[in-house]
Amino acid sequence: MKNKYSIFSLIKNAFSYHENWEKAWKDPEPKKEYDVVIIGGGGHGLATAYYLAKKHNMKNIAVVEKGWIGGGNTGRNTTIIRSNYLWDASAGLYDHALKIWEGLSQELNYNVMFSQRGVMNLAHNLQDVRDLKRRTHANRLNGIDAVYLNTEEVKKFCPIINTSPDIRYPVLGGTLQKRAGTARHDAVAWGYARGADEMGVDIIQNCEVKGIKRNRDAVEGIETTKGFIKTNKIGVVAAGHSSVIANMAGLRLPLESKPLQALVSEPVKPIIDTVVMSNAVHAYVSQSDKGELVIGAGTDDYVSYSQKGSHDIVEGTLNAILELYPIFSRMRMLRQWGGIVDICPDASPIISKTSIKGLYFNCGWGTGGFKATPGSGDLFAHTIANDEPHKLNAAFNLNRFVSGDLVDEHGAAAVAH
Amino acid sequence: MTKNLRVKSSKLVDETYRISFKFNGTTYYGFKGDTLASALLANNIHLVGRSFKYHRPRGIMTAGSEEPNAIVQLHNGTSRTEPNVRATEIEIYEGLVATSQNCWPSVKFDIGGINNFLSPLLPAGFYYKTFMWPASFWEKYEYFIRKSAGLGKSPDVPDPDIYEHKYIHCDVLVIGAGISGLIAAKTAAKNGFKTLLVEEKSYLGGSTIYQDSEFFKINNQNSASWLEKEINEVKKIENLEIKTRTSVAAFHGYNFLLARENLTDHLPLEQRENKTRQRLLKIRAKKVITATGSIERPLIFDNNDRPGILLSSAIKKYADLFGVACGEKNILFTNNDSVYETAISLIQKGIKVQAIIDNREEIDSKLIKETEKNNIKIYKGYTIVDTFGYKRINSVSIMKLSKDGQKVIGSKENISCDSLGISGGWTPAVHLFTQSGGKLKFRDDDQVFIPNTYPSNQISIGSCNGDFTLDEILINTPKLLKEFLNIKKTEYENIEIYSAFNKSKRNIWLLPSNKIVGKTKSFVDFQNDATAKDIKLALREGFRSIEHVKRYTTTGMGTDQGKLGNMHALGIISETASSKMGELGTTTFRPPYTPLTFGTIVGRNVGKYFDIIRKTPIHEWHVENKAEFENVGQWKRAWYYPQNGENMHEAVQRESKAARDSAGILDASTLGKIDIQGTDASEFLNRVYTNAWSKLEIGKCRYGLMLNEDGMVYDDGVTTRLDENHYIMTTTTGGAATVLGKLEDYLQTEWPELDVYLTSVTDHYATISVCGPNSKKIIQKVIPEIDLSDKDFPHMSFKNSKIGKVKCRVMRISFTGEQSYEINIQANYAKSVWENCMEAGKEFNITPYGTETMHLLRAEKGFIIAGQDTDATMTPIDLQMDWIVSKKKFDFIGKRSLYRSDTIREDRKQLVGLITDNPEEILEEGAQIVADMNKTPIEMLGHVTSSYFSPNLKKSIALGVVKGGKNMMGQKLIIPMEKKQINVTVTDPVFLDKENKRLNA
Amino acid sequence: MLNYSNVIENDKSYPGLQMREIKPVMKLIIRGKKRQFLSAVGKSLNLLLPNEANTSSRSDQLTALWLSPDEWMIFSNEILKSDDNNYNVEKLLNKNICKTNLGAVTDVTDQFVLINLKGDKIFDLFETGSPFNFNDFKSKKGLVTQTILTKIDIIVHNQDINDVNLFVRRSFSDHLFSWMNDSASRL
Amino acid sequence: MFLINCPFCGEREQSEFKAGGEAHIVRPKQPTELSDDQWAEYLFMRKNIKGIQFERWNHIHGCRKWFNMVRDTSNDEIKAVYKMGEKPPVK
Repeated sequence: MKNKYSIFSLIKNAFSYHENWEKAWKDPEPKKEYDVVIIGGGGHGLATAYYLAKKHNMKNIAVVEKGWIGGGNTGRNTTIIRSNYLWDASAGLYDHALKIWEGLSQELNYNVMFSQRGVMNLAHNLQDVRDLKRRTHANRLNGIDAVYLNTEEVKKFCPIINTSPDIRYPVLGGTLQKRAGTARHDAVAWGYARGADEMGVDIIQNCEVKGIKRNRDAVEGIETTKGFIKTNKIGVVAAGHSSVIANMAGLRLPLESKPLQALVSEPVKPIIDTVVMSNAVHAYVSQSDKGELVIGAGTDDYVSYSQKGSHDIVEGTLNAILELYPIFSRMRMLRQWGGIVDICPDASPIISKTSIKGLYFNCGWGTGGFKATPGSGDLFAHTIANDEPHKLNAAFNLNRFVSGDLVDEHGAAAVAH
Repeated sequence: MTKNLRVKSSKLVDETYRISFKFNGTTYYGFKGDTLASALLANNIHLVGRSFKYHRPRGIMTAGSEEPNAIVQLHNGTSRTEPNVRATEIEIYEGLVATSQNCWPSVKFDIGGINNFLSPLLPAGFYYKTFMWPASFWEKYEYFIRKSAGLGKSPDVPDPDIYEHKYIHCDVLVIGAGISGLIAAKTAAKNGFKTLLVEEKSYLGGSTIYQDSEFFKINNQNSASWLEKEINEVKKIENLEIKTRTSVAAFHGYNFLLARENLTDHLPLEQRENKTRQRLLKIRAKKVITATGSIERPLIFDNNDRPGILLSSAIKKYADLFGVACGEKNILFTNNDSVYETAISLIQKGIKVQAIIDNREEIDSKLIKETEKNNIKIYKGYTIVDTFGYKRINSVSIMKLSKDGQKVIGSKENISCDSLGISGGWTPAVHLFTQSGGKLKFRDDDQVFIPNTYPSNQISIGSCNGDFTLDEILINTPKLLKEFLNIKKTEYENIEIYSAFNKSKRNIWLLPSNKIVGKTKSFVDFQNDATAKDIKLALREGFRSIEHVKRYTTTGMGTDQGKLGNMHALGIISETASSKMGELGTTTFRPPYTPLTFGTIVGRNVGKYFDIIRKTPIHEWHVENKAEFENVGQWKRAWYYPQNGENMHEAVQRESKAARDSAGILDASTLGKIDIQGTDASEFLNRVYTNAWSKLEIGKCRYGLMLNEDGMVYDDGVTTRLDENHYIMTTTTGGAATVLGKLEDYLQTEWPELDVYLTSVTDHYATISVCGPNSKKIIQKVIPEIDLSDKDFPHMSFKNSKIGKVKCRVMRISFTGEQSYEINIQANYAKSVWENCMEAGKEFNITPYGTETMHLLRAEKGFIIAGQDTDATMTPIDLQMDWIVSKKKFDFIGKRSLYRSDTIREDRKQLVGLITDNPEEILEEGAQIVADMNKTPIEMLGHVTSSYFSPNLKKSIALGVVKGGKNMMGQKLIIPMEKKQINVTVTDPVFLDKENKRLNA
Repeated sequence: MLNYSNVIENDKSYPGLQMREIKPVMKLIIRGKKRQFLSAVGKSLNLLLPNEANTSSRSDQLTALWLSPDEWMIFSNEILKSDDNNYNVEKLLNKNICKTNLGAVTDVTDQFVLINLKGDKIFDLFETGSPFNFNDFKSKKGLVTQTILTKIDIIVHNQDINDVNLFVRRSFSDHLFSWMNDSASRL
Repeated sequence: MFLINCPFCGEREQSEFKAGGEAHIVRPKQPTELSDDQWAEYLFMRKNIKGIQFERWNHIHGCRKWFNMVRDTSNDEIKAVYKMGEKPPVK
């Protein structure tokens, strides 16, 4: 049993100058064989291992990670958490995650700083208004706490937004989900890692998967830089690198991996107390607890694994930010970075079995995977343990690309007429 | 009374030009050329700010952009306020007002300082372990955490300044105008390369320009004098552009770099009006030469952060360049020869050097001998173990180091001082190099990372390449340049160099102390208060990768991005984990090199230039006639024309009624128009539309639906056959560009064998649509020569015609369900034609209507709007438009997808009409549709896509999509709103004139 | 009689830069791939279409700009009458190109607004919003490029040294011209 | 920001171009004869390669021509460009 984290343990350890803290997780060498191997030590992968151990009574589990845990999209995103999705399947999935977020710090005994400061989505043209109202009505009937706001209410909730009718694309309204918010991204990976480690999961870092061994239509194990690991169940949660792993198993996926960029400003005292997203002018902003404005930019339109995107994307995003928040003109960009996001044609994820027995994929989260971390891990664990999906992820199967039953979350924000 | 610490006339400041400025409410004076830091130091002010976490007093530590501590808010409370400005970078100007940040009530007495005493409870990552109980309290904890974090304050009013962009394409870009950069720029330019030299400071010459002693000579002159002559020559070279106050922020792939040129930040506020503040240079260089120099390392020991502790090189620079003494009793602490240069400089200026503590045991160089000659006590083989003084250092404790440097021995000795200069050697500034994708190698001799492999056409020269001494620079730089620029020789082949610098160094990342590490505060990241013990704690807790340690301890995450301490963090990790430095890797340096103002990045694309505004040729008329406008893509479209204080609803009701009762007129110029020519034009249309085109007669029009390859409706419009091999296609306003792009794609890549040419004529033709029972009479008056008889010119046909000598096209097509004509006329005549229509229609009360009325009218007729009634999940079958899907055609885009197992399902959402029980009740567009409110969870069958009050039918009408709606005619459904439920009946989507009598009338 | 209206009202002048709209000028897009197409155009107009990328050719009446391997813009060198939009050149090409199935001819007279710029600051202005490398372009008479200026597609024709024709789609022209004036005022 | 050598116009900035995904996916000549699986393969399944990828680009703000590019997606290095219909110049 690990030592519990609390103010008392901090005080106690202060007397010994913090020399006696134990490791948050071990750093074992891989065993020869596991019941399940999770490929990918990001938030989703670690959460999957955690729930496999916790809810499905599996003990012999490994997470293999080619770099260091939480080093991919988990540590590179803008940490927005919300569940106000349009379609029933999506709303079910993301709200499941949101409910777990609400008790996650206590469950993991690790403060993931889940901050329910609300997420606003803004409407800038008449079709936006229709789309957001449609979504809000659907949310309400699905029991999700989203409300529609008019321009004055938007202004009241976030006074620094420029709601003047004279700007190029005035704010016509918006939606607000109050239970939504942000969390501390690194802490999510570390918290799950610590929790999984405590239940005996082996977290193996710096271990790159080089091949997947198959016997006809079933998996037998993985080749890694730390040798062969035997297993009958492989859960792949490799985000941007999903296709790379799939190719090893001879599968093709409906994915493209594209650069997604984000940036932060220098830290300042609190100036924005919520998260504001605007699809039409493409600007997402919140403020971290440290005081940095956290700004999400868009994806480039080409495949890349270089973790770099083009400057035009960053410039376009800041352009939109200044349109909505002219007061930020003299703020300064401190850091920008890129991640690799794997995007499905319908912008919805895949949590699914495959045509190969014992091979499961959890991928295609695109730009929105962080918010789903706990729910995704829970449902993927269920799918792996039972060899069949939970009802909440049944719609997110691979077959939908064959049958045509897509979960199209783009909607068509197309502007016609 | 503050002391004046000016020593003598200096290189940079103009002592005849006095400038007053305010710091924390008090007025001080400095000279032209001073930075805020040098001016404060000259006024004997060291305490400038408070640190992020412990709120410890902090002073000026450096003299450049690497400064972690001395950051201030400028012009607090004004529109030009700016947080987190480095005092070491900003040049003073008359009227500058600066205040300390992150402290309350004042920098001298800061309540937050209590954190320093609580620090035992605030180790790295403490917040992950606490604030979890009770769960509901996180919000309250977070409120206080947020309040105490952050540094300066965001502006709260818009920025009055203007920013600009400039693209620069050059042969050679040289970054940094120190000695090596100047040599490179001169060499490149003189060899015919179009060269750009950028320098972040206001002056050229780097640190050599004040290296003015007999210990450093080039061709028998002091290096500074030699360089001054070089600079004079360089300034005269024709194809060399020099930009000072310009710092490179980002080095992207393909030699694309971003630099910020600072134009007005050094000017008094009143001189900045209407001037461009900063310019973002977007540089594409064929070759890049990085000469960004190096940054002096601090030394890591207990309490190494007090005001009055500076980098030794900064003390030298303040003395030599600005003529400012940082203290009257200086101590220098080093592991290399650099501080002796500082010492000699100080002695020359009469500034007292109290002692030098050198952690090396056996040292003997010309510089040291010279220092010793001046009776300065050198403690060889010693280290500092502690410092004292709260708001300013007042003394240090030193102890002897053991032979292996692992611990301290003997007894403590105290030495008083008012300034401490530290030097831990030099770190090459490889940030830009690594941003570009360059890979580093570790040089064990002096423990530095230097460039190894270059990803693009670039080199690094000078000290950023690990050449730290004058002789290394002058020997290696010309060699590197010859190879890189592919030239035979340089001017620097037979140069005589004399350098007294000895390269010996004793690198100890964390200096030993007489206390255990847990009891010390040895700062590694000064701004974020990350200490050596934090790093050790992270390692103890299993965070092993450098990125983990960085994130857990926040080392290197400050506004200085760890320019001073990142190397030490790595060093401490490698020592603690017994791994090799070279194998640990470094953390990723992310752009920008120094923080970049949002305004600069955005440039002039703000306000009215935020996004393009597209206007139709009739736009001015709409403005003159008080139209309200709707944004449709980048277009401004007339939305409705309120009269006599009408609201939108009233205006739209009036417009809609007039269009059906007599005549309406609409500007439809925004519709996309594509001219299609070629012998395979008909075949091409067969492939891109769902219906058949080959048999369309010349002079006839046909409506078409376009699908994506996934079978979903994507665009629609009417296409007219103008001639055997000539069509004109119309698209939706928003879809125009993508449709053309998609069609070109298929033509060029899938069907190159087709003889078809596409040319956009969207802007060439304005489209004026006149509809209503009197439309024919009006068109006849406007175009007298055209025969409009129904027999000769029925619905869905087209004619060429003329107005005067101006040719035009007339189509009889209708999006309203009324008899309707569209005049397509060359744009520059459109306003005139429109006015003619208005004049001709006066007697019929012709009524201009906007997009809102257009939407209403077409909804009465049950016509869809792609993008409003469809949402990328609707097939033509779902829209109940089976009639438009050709069964005979072999193939068309999207056909195959219509027959997948889930797209042929009967229970898909289908387009239907909805009629409210209460005819006055207008449904909300976007509202969900339900059959059974008692079912849990409530099953949503679909949603309302379009909804209006129809003045012509005198009732509310709506379109919606409903699961299995096709078979639900007459069925009752429910629209559940927040506070009520609305009952509706499913109907046919065509509400008006099912028989098309009005169309053909 | 129809009135002729245009987007850009006034000529503008700045130190080193003058900007004005030239109108009405006939503009055609002609498309074709076959060899006979090139010769038919040449014969019809007594003008050789430029074969080389990014170049132009000129006769007394007409200028032809290379836009793509199978696409050219032809515009009239002279200003035409504003009350008549029937062009003999178009008719001739329709007969010799379209009717013979050699290619396509499309009238784009008002699709594009032609702005002429004169002065030694032209390219300084372009550099504030166009990523194109004008270094070599500006010194070579007759070069043509299609690129973007403040995110708007433009065609630039280096008619003469410090004398440039800029073509922009009509619906963008008001915005672009306003932006260019704003930029010019700060050069 | 890449510097792309359009096979028709020459070297231009990336902002003049638009990416069009994987190259050499030929639209089936007889889609009706394909199974749902085979059609899905054409419609959605992509190699999404980390490494040398063949892809389509369009010089949308220039000559409007589509062309092919060989690019290493792991570091964005462009290896070659070639016209539609031409064989890739590198393997």
